[in-house]
Amino acid sequence: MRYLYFPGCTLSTKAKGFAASGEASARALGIDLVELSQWNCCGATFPLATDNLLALVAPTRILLNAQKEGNHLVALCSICYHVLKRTNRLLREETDKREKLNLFIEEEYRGEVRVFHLLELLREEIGFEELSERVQKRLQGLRVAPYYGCLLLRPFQEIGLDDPEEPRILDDLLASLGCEVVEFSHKTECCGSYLAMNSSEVTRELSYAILHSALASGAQAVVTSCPLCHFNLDYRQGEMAAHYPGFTQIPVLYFTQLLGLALGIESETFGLADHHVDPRPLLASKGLK
Amino acid sequence: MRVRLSIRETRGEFVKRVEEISGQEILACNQCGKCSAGCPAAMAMDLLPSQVLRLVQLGLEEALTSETIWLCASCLTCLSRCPKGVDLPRIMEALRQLVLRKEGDRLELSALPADFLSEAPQLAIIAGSRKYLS
Amino acid sequence: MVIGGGISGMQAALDIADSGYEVVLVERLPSIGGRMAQLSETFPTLDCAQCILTPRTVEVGHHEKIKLATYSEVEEVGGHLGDFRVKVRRKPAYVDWERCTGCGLCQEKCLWQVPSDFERGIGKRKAIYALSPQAVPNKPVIDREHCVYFQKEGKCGACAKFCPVEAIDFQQKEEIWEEQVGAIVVATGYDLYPMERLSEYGGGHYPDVIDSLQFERLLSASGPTAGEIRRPSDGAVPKEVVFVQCAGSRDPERGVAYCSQICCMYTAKQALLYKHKVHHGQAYVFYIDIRAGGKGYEEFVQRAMEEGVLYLRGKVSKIFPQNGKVMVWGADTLSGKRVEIAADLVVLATAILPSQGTSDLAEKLRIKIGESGFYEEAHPQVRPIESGAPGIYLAGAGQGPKDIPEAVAQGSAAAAKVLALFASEVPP
Amino acid sequence: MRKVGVFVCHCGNNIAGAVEVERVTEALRSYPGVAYSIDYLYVCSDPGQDLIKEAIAERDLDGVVVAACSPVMHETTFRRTVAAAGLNPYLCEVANIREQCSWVHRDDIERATLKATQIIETIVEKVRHDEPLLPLAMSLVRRALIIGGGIAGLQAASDIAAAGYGVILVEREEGVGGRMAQLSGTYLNFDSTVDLLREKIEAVTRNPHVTVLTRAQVEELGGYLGDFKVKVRRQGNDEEYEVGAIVVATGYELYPQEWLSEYGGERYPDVIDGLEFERMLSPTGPTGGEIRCPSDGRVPQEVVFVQCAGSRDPERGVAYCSKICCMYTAKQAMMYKMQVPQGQAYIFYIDIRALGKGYEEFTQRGMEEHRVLYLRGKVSKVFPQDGKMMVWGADTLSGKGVEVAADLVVLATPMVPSAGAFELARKLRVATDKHGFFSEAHPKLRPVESLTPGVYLAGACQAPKDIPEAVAQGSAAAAKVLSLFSQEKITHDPIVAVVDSELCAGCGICVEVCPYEAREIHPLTKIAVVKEVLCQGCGACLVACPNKASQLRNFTPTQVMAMIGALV
Repeated sequence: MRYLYFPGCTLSTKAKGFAASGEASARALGIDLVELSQWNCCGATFPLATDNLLALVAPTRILLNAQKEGNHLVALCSICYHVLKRTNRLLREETDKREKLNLFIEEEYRGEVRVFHLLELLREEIGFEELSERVQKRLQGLRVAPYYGCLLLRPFQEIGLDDPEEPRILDDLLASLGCEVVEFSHKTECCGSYLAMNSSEVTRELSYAILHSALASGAQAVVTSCPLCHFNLDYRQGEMAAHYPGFTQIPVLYFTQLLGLALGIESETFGLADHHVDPRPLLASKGLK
Repeated sequence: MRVRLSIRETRGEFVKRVEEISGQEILACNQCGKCSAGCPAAMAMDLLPSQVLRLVQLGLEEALTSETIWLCASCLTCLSRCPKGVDLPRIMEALRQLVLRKEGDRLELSALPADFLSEAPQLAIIAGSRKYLS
Repeated sequence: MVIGGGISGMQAALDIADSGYEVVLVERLPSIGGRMAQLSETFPTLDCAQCILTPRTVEVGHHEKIKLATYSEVEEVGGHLGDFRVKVRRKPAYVDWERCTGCGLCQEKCLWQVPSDFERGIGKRKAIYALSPQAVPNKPVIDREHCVYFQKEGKCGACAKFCPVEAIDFQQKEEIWEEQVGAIVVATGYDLYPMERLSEYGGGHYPDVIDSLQFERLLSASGPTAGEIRRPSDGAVPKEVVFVQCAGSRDPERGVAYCSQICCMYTAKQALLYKHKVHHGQAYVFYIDIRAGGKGYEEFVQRAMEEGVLYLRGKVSKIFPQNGKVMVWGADTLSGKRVEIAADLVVLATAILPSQGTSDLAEKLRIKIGESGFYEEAHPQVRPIESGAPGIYLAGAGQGPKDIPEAVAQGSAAAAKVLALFASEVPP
Repeated sequence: MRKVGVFVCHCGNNIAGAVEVERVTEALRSYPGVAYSIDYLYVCSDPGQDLIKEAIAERDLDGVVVAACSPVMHETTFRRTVAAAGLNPYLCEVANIREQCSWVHRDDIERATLKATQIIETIVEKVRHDEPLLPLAMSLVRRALIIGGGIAGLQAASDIAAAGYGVILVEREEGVGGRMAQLSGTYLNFDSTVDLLREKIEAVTRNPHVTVLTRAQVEELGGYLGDFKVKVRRQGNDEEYEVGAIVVATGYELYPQEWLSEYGGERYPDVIDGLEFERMLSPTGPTGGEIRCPSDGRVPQEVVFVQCAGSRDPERGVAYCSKICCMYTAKQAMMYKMQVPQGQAYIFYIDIRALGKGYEEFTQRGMEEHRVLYLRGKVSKVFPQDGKMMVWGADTLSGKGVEVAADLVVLATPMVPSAGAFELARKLRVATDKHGFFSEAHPKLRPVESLTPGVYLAGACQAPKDIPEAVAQGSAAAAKVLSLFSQEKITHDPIVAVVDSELCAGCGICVEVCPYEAREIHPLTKIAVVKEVLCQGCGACLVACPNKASQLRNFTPTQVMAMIGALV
């Protein structure tokens, strides 16, 4: 199966391990992720002001490029997925705006490409039961907290990936890899997102609440599909340790890293050493590396 | 202090601009407060999200001076649970835009710690710029 | 014919029968009484619901002009005003009700327990059961799905062995017959919105998040806890209880757009009864508007507040379990504060829906259904109980959410229409 | 010697939880006169009743005591049961061991058990001396009186007349239609009330069975259920009618503005009440439907609607909620906006009580489509300033005190019972609540009956109510009347007073004390006689009679002494 693939800025720089583990795992499962030959930044936000069409030009271009090379586009990053999926819907359904945007890009694009998240492909193309059978090394005894965040799920009417209150997709994936999946209250709470830039204490508070909830449920690691969530949850743990008495640090992993390990892929390129909270001792204790 | 309400404010330019930019009918909100109840960042806000929207319903521009609009992370929790389908994140965005378009940037990138900038993912910097720069 | 044996249908049946006309009362469940039979005490007087209901059910059950067709449903409707032909289907009870004396021995001897619908799943019943010891008629039925005799081909049969009058009849078949009637009163009542659809409130997965009818059963002296307030998970007496109003109501986006009308009052009542039973407990009520619009209702809600029920104006956003409690995230829009309560028990005032099968029945009767799924009246102001179809009248919550006095008044009003019709030689 | 059977009910756990039912049953077994004693889970259930019937047949009982809940609940049930077994129903009595024993003595099982036993013993004594009685037959006039020609009264009249019975409709005003005739339109669909009403009025006035008496009032009422004698004063003349049943539908009026001094107390022309605004909106009103400020006739650009202007205010107004204001205010604000689209409507409220089918959606429509601005807070003061009406209020949602300089202020003042309702209630011998609304027999199960037999209630005379509810109640009251009229004969409970002519001195004290006018001194014999159909068995005459000539059937001195004897 061949799918066009949009890595996005962060996966090409700060989250290379996310990209590498995702690409390798997909390949091992027979999904060939082919990077778009030409792409630009999606803008990292879906513009909420209705008069800000300019911000839609960037994602429109990406979608247009995808249409030239195929009819599917896969993203790994939750935010890129969110922006592309919503932009695509807007181009399909809001005629006025489509016409204006088409004038900007001087080409005709009508929202016909289908946008996927890799999780969706795993659920629908492979299937978690099938995936479970293809696991080489079951992640037995690893207790993980699947953290969905915001933009992967909301708004449901536009994204439609999973129930925004009781999502299953990441839980089911991790369970199929043999993990012990813990239930925790903050799996869809916000980490603070871009508030990191201007209100670092707020971000720290929000992220701490998520980690605290995961730890209280007995998790040994938190799993995410968003580089911004990952940053907020991982980078600030040093500060948290200083700020909240009794806080224990907890590794934060991309779901693709665990997928790759479970599929028995050599993890050298997975960027496991790049995290602020080193997950390797935990993984090693479960016989994984 | 008693606030004078009149048609000049309740149907004034401010309300009209917020409705235009957000694409929302602000009077569709019946102030049930579910947004405030679930807002993850509310603990740091000076006004609850529902109160900011209330000020807009009354046509009071002091909504623009609330810290709340800068602490909204556009996480869409409120929208996903709103019984009336009011897209509050869009209203917050409209309020931010009104301030940014008039007063300029809220963020100086160069003032951020170098360590932070080198560690932060591109996403954060781009999104932050979109939200805090005019 | 009156379809539905709840309080509204019973009232219509009694008023018609008391005037000397014959009534066929069709009820889906094995016995009459409807939702009111499940309630604990009624506001504003705090009368025990069973106590004021049973004289009515007994009166209906013994009325010589009323023919009870319980455990039965309307299958097909033909004919017209003055001469309807209605096919009624009676489900097999596997008990010969003619012989059965209602002694209850079979229920005692039956070995198989299942969660009871009547108890809203928080209590149990046997595979052979009557709804309550005061049921009218007080005759049991066998639930085939859970009966070992049916599931394991003839094993067990304890009920048949012990029945002193040999009333158990495993061979009983369903029965269909035709009734000829001049007018029809539709009083099919309501159901509650399923908790499964309220995922931000736990979607029915947390044992200590229950709906209001479940709480009624907890409060009821004849309920599974004999009226003691004990939470389902561990049987502990809850020290803090949160009542969440508008759980699905007034929510055109994710629930129903309309107001369910009765929740404000029963929640005030439930909170007050909780306070009466657990003196040192704290009850919280989250609301958007307190809709106390009936005689003595406003005063009743004020009384609840004065007796210590804390009202919080705001909707609840999320409910989840934490450290053996149920965490409730809400807001108080009046103080402008976000609040959280670690509750022992949460009661959801879920929206009222037209009872299951309402639209099917409407189709059979060829009457209209409105936007929100309730039967539509001929004119909302001046013809609230006429269906628009000649000879078919509406009563009770099938037409829209309503409380007991309104349902009773509508039952009588529908009866008046029928009586006027029967009295006039030329139908109007 | 009577053979009395005692049936002790567990009432589930209601009685058995505090009273050791088996012990009580056992104790009664050896009590004098008791031939049979048994306990059962629910005696009121079918098998429980069968138990009574079988015992009467097999044990030849000629007296029954059911020890259970209050006789208000199931006395009728059990008397019917014994009658079915061939026993005179008045030989069956209920001993209340629930409300008067088990419910109030939850924490002392020993004493509760003893008390229950004693209660039953007293009732056994009573039954031993009970006489078999026959219900009293009464005459029945199959014609109804309806007091009030508003929508509820019209509905009742048309339903009763449609069944072919005669109706006399008494209306105080010039014409029928009541408050509804003053309204501009209904909520939900803005239908013209005039058209809706015309249909109803025609159904009544064209029916040959209905006599409409306008500018008429009930002057005096005598008689009783089935045979009331009504004196109606009509345009100065008194007329007498005989009717079998009465429906009271006297409606409401609005609380006087002058009592609301903080809102101007009627001093300011541009502060009006809801009905005044209705007249302004109505095409048949003084402005031909144009909305104008009464002071100078200008079109108001900003209108403030003040809800709960006196309602929900136990201190200064009425404690109750007037129920209909939320909806008519929403309707009025919307109608204002339709007529003055560039204007602004503000509504001050405490809770939006949209209680009816489609009501919630209607108020939301007002906010969304018509941009009506709702402000949650009560108004504190209204006063004139610079040619406008200044309204000081609050918005408790933003936490701000607010003020609006309005052109017009509309007060949603409380609904109160219409003038003269209280006097009428006294004439009809019907109870009213502390606000003057007519009291229903039971708030849940008997909403359209009064406690006076033969007198029924419809519409806002009973409590604030909107049109559909008033219509439903009108029909419901009609159903009660129709049931009554369809009886071949009607009967009266025979537990009434009797006079021992040997002892009566004709002093007339009993005539004075009887609240039901059931007594008179016979013109010839000069002793007191009881009008049995009027007597409610209250016992006032028994206490008053200096010679002990008054007695109540089945509550004779012998019986009462025997009952006391069982206790001491």
